Amino acid sequence: MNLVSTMLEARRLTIWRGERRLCRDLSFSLASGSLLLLQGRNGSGKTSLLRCLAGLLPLESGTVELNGIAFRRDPARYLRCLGWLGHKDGLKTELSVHRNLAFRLRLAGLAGKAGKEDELLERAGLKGLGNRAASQLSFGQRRRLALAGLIGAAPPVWLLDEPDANLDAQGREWLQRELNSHLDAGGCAVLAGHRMEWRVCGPAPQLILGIAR
Amino acid sequence: MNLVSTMLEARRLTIWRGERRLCRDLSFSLASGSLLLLQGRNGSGKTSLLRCLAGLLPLESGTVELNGIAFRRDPARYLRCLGWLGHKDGLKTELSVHRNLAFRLRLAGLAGKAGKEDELLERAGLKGLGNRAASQLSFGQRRRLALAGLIGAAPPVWLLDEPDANLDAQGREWLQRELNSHLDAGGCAVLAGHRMEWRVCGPAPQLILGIAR
Amino acid sequence: MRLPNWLHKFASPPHFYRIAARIEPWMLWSGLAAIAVGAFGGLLLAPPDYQQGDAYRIIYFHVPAAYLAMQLYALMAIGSAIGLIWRMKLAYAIAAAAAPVGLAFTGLALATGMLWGKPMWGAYWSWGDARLTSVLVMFFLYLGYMLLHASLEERSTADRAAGILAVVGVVNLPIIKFSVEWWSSLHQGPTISRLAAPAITWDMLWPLLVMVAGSVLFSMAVTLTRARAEVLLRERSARWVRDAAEACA
Amino acid sequence: MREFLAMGGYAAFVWSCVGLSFAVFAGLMLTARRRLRSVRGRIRIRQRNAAPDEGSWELRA
Amino acid sequence: MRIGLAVLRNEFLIYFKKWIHIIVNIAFFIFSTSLFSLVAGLEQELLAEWGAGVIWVVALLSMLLAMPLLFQPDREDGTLDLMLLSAVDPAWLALAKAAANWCVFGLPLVLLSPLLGASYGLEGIALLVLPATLALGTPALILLAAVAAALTAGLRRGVGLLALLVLPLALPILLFGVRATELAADGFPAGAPLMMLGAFLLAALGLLPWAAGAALRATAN
Amino acid sequence: MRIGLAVLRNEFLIYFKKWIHIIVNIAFFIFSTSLFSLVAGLEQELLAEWGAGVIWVVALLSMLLAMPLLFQPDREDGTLDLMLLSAVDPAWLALAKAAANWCVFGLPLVLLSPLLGASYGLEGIALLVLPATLALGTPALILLAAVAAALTAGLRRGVGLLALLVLPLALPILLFGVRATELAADGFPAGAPLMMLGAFLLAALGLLPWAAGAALRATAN
Ligand code: HEM
Ligand SMILES: Nc1ncnc2c1ncn2[C@@H]1O[C@H](COP(=O)(O)OP(=O)(O)OP(=O)(O)O)[C@@H](O)[C@H]1O
Ligand SMILES: Nc1ncnc2c1ncn2[C@@H]1O[C@H](COP(=O)(O)OP(=O)(O)OP(=O)(O)O)[C@@H](O)[C@H]1O
Ligand SMILES: [Mg+2]
Ligand SMILES: [Mg+2]
Repeated sequence: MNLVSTMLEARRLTIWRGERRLCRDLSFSLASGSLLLLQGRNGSGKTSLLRCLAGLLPLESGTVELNGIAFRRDPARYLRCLGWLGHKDGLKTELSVHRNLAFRLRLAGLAGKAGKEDELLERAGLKGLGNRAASQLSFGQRRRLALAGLIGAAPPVWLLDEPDANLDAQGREWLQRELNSHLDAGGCAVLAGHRMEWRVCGPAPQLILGIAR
Repeated sequence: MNLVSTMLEARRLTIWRGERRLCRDLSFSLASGSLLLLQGRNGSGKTSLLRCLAGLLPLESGTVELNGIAFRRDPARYLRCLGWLGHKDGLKTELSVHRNLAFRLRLAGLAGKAGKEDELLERAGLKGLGNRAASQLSFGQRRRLALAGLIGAAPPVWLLDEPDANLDAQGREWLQRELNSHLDAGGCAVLAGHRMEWRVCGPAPQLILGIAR
Repeated sequence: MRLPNWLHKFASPPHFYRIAARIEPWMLWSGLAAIAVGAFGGLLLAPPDYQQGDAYRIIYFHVPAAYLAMQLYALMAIGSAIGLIWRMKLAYAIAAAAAPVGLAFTGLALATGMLWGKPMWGAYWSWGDARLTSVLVMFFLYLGYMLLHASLEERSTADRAAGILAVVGVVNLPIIKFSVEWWSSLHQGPTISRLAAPAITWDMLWPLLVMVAGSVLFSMAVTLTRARAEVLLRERSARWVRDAAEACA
Repeated sequence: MREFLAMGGYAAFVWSCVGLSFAVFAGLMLTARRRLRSVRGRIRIRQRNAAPDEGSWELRA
Repeated sequence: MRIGLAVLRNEFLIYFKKWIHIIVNIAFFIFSTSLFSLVAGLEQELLAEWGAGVIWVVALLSMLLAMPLLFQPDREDGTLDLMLLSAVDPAWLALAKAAANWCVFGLPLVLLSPLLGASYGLEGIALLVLPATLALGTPALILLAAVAAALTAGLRRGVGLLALLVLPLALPILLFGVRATELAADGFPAGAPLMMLGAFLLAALGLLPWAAGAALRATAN
Repeated sequence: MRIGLAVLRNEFLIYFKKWIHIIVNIAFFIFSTSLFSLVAGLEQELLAEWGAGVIWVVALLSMLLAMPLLFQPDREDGTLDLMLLSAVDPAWLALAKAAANWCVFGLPLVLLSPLLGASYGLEGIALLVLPATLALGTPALILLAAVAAALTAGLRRGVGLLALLVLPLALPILLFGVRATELAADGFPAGAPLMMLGAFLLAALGLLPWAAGAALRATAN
């Protein structure tokens, strides 16, 4: 292992969507503690790239490795390293906020502890809303809840697609703090978005500009 | 009629959501050409207020009038004045972009003309995507499509809930231009959001701050 | 269309809440007394029927229950309709209050009817009979109203949604009422409702009338109690509610 | 008395109707009262918890 | 009105995109009706007596099957808000959606029913009366179900509640439909129950779209 | 595995969220099965011959009812992505979802079937064989539906066609289920068709969750 270990390594990625090639032979790597910002016009392929990194979208060619493991070699270990937040929050609106959070933690292999959940909710600014159905949350509150699930699961690699959508200024500050402590703790993250005001204290963020249509 | 006619008049609105009162006796009015920005923390009630203005959510008390008409007095005329864009885009992802746009225009009572649609798509930066299924658009492209429907329908009063979500910088500029020409043409608009960078050249924008939980 | 003025005054929730509190005990106790008298008269004083023997005494429980089941449905539907048309919360409150009471009486009518059917027709139930079927339909309508109301969180939404169901279900009422005349049926035709020439003797009739009157009073009282609770829930933002809630009963 | 209780051989049917009816009457009375009491309680609690001017809005020109 | 037509057209397009559901539905209909004649192994004249009942019940059930798809997707993707905010009366909206639904899920049943009836040994005039009852009855059923679907659209897994709301009210329609066919099969005039069905349909057309529209508005929030 | 259990629990919670749905479901079974006897007005001994068929058709119906609801909501609200990205094998995921679905839509039917069968005049050993066939057959049906649902959730044409190929496999299950009950009702040993049903179930349990899981991954993009 190097001193600054490479956590995410993408080699010569080529991605197609329908009849359009989104990128060709794209390579990059992320070390522990570093942040990659994906920026680009609407439809430039940020979401597609993230989905490829997560293994949700098949690559035309190229390989992605997390901590040296390719998805195909050991899906379970690969996925255990990953934390995902897409455009959609992935909440079950019929269930209570608590239940949604507990389910997220379960999916990450963590047994739910009520104390931890309450603490997470409080950090996310959702204190006291635990027993409400998620359908009765405002959209920003839903985004906060989805983020809280990710933060509670604490995976080493975060893939976030426009995490600041619907968040108010306080929410964005909270996310910034959580992101900082995640990076400080040796994680890495890929963030897609259109307003890249994220401040990073560790290694400088990389920036990829997708070429628009 | 006054010189600057009042287009939207809200009187003593009281709104409840579940067990929480969101506002009490809130009154405001919007003249032709003016813009109201709704700002507030997540869960402060921006969406709820917009839904009340549109008549989708029942008011606990108070009245809303568009061009002097209350919803109950003449729903059809009231609704013809309204343009709506919520948190959700309201697209049928199974259908093509063209079809979605045509349906929006139909809903507004406009017979779809292919020329007009193409022009709208081009303005929205979706040129050439007309025959694609909406499910194959990126999220920013979907937002653009939803906005294009609204702009094409050209209703006098716009109610927009975080219209800039998922939009890239160019998209926001486009929306700014469309908003300006809408206000110049004598319309008015209520915009909810968290980053209020909208520049207005007409009457100064009003700002409502909701106090959070 | 506007509501008449006096109705508006009565329909003011605090006014209703107070009036209801005042008349409710009277209705309750006089109703219970009448029920006691009716039951005593029906079970002990009335002579046995020459055809049915003592089994006919079920009539003293079956007919009031069946009658109230229909009346309360009508109340629920009218309340819902008024609520839908004039957006009157009190009407919704009364409708929501009537539903569980009506459901109970419908269940009672079904149960007593079935218990009567076994000795009389030799079967607890017959699917072919229009009256039985239509009463069962009403049972499900009540149930649907309550379940729908319970499963929509926002109360005003629940009121309107369930109210629409209640109004649509009104078509069932005439079917219940006239089913025995329109279709050949196992069930008794109208016997007492032809007041001009009742088909049963006075000895048998008076306890039934007393029983019906008592049940009506009783159900009104219970409905009013429930309606008071519903009004409080719907008027949460009003100042008078705080006082009413603090004034412990 | 025995004769009265026997109801001419229909005791099971008649008395279960009577029993059911009174059970329903009693149940209706009790549940109605309990409902009113619980609603009052809920509103009391809610009003204690509610901040006096939650979620007020401010208009800026 | 014209907007209603636009809604109708849109609905058709979406249904045809989801053609698998249509095929499954029709398959289910053929499948379960022929199941009886296959498996029960009854004699022909008995089959004929119950053919109408079986076909009607299956029609009702397969209609329920299609119902949750009526307003739920619109509510979730935000289209319902848009449609409610267009100037069209929500009653027209409900009617258009119900009509499209009927064309996709109801009409095939009507068209197939003579065939199925014949496989049950129905003959002569009964083979005309059966589709007639279905043609009159199923639109009324769909409208009923539309009201229930509108009421339960906010509840995600409201399928069961929907069935509970629809079935009691659907019962009379079912009874008359079966009655008419049975009368015709036995050689009696079936006019009276057919008239009743027609009356039901008219009443349903007059009332239920408004109820469904009101329900859509009521549950919007 | 443990995550599979979490999924199972979540599903249950969603289904049970409103306990009323369960009750409503049961009411639906009772209602729809008695609808047949209601409309047909059959004599007792004939009813008995129909009982198994009717109950099985309702089982098939509830399977189809469940199909669009199995993965579609998860796909639309983004939960499916999350579940696919958890370390659990998608086969477990499909199995857990199918199991929860069966407990809600299948199990009540199994438990109620002796009662319903009795109301149809089934007697003696047939009252045991009927629930046994359902207990063996309905899980297999649900698993089949799960594969079809996973495939159709992708909404692509070729994929939908695949789903259409899966569903006819339900036919033999249905036939064997009804056959077994009829044999038992007529006093013959029903072992053979029951064994067949058991074999189907084992094969389904062994194969279909993997097929469904693979379909879920394949249609993710
Ligand atoms: C489950 C079975 C039954 C149901 C659902 C049922 C329902 C009803 C209903 C709805 C009414 C109308 C009340 C009114 O018009 O106000 C009624 C009245 C009556 N029922 Fe039943 N009933 C059942 C069984 C029976 C049986 C078995 C008998 C007697 C053999 C019976 C005798 C009567 C009589 C005598 C009346 C009063 C008719 C009149 O004067 O209007 N019912 N029942
Ligand atoms: N259906 C509902 N039932 C009950 N309460 C609700 C419901 N929807 C939202 N709320 C609550 O009402 C309040 C206002 O919600 P609203 O969606 O209007 O907020 P918002 O200002 O739009 O927030 P955001 O910036 O997150 O979109 C919130 O506290 C929310 O939790
Ligand atoms: N399912 C799909 N099938 C075919 N093409 C698709 C599909 N989804 C997206 N695309 C196309 O692929 C391109 C990249 O889409 P993607 O969602 O990755 O963009 P994005 O950078 O995330 O955009 P945004 O900022 O709008 O979210 C776009 O041109 C889009 O139209
Ligand atoms: Mg994107
Ligand atoms: Mg909002």
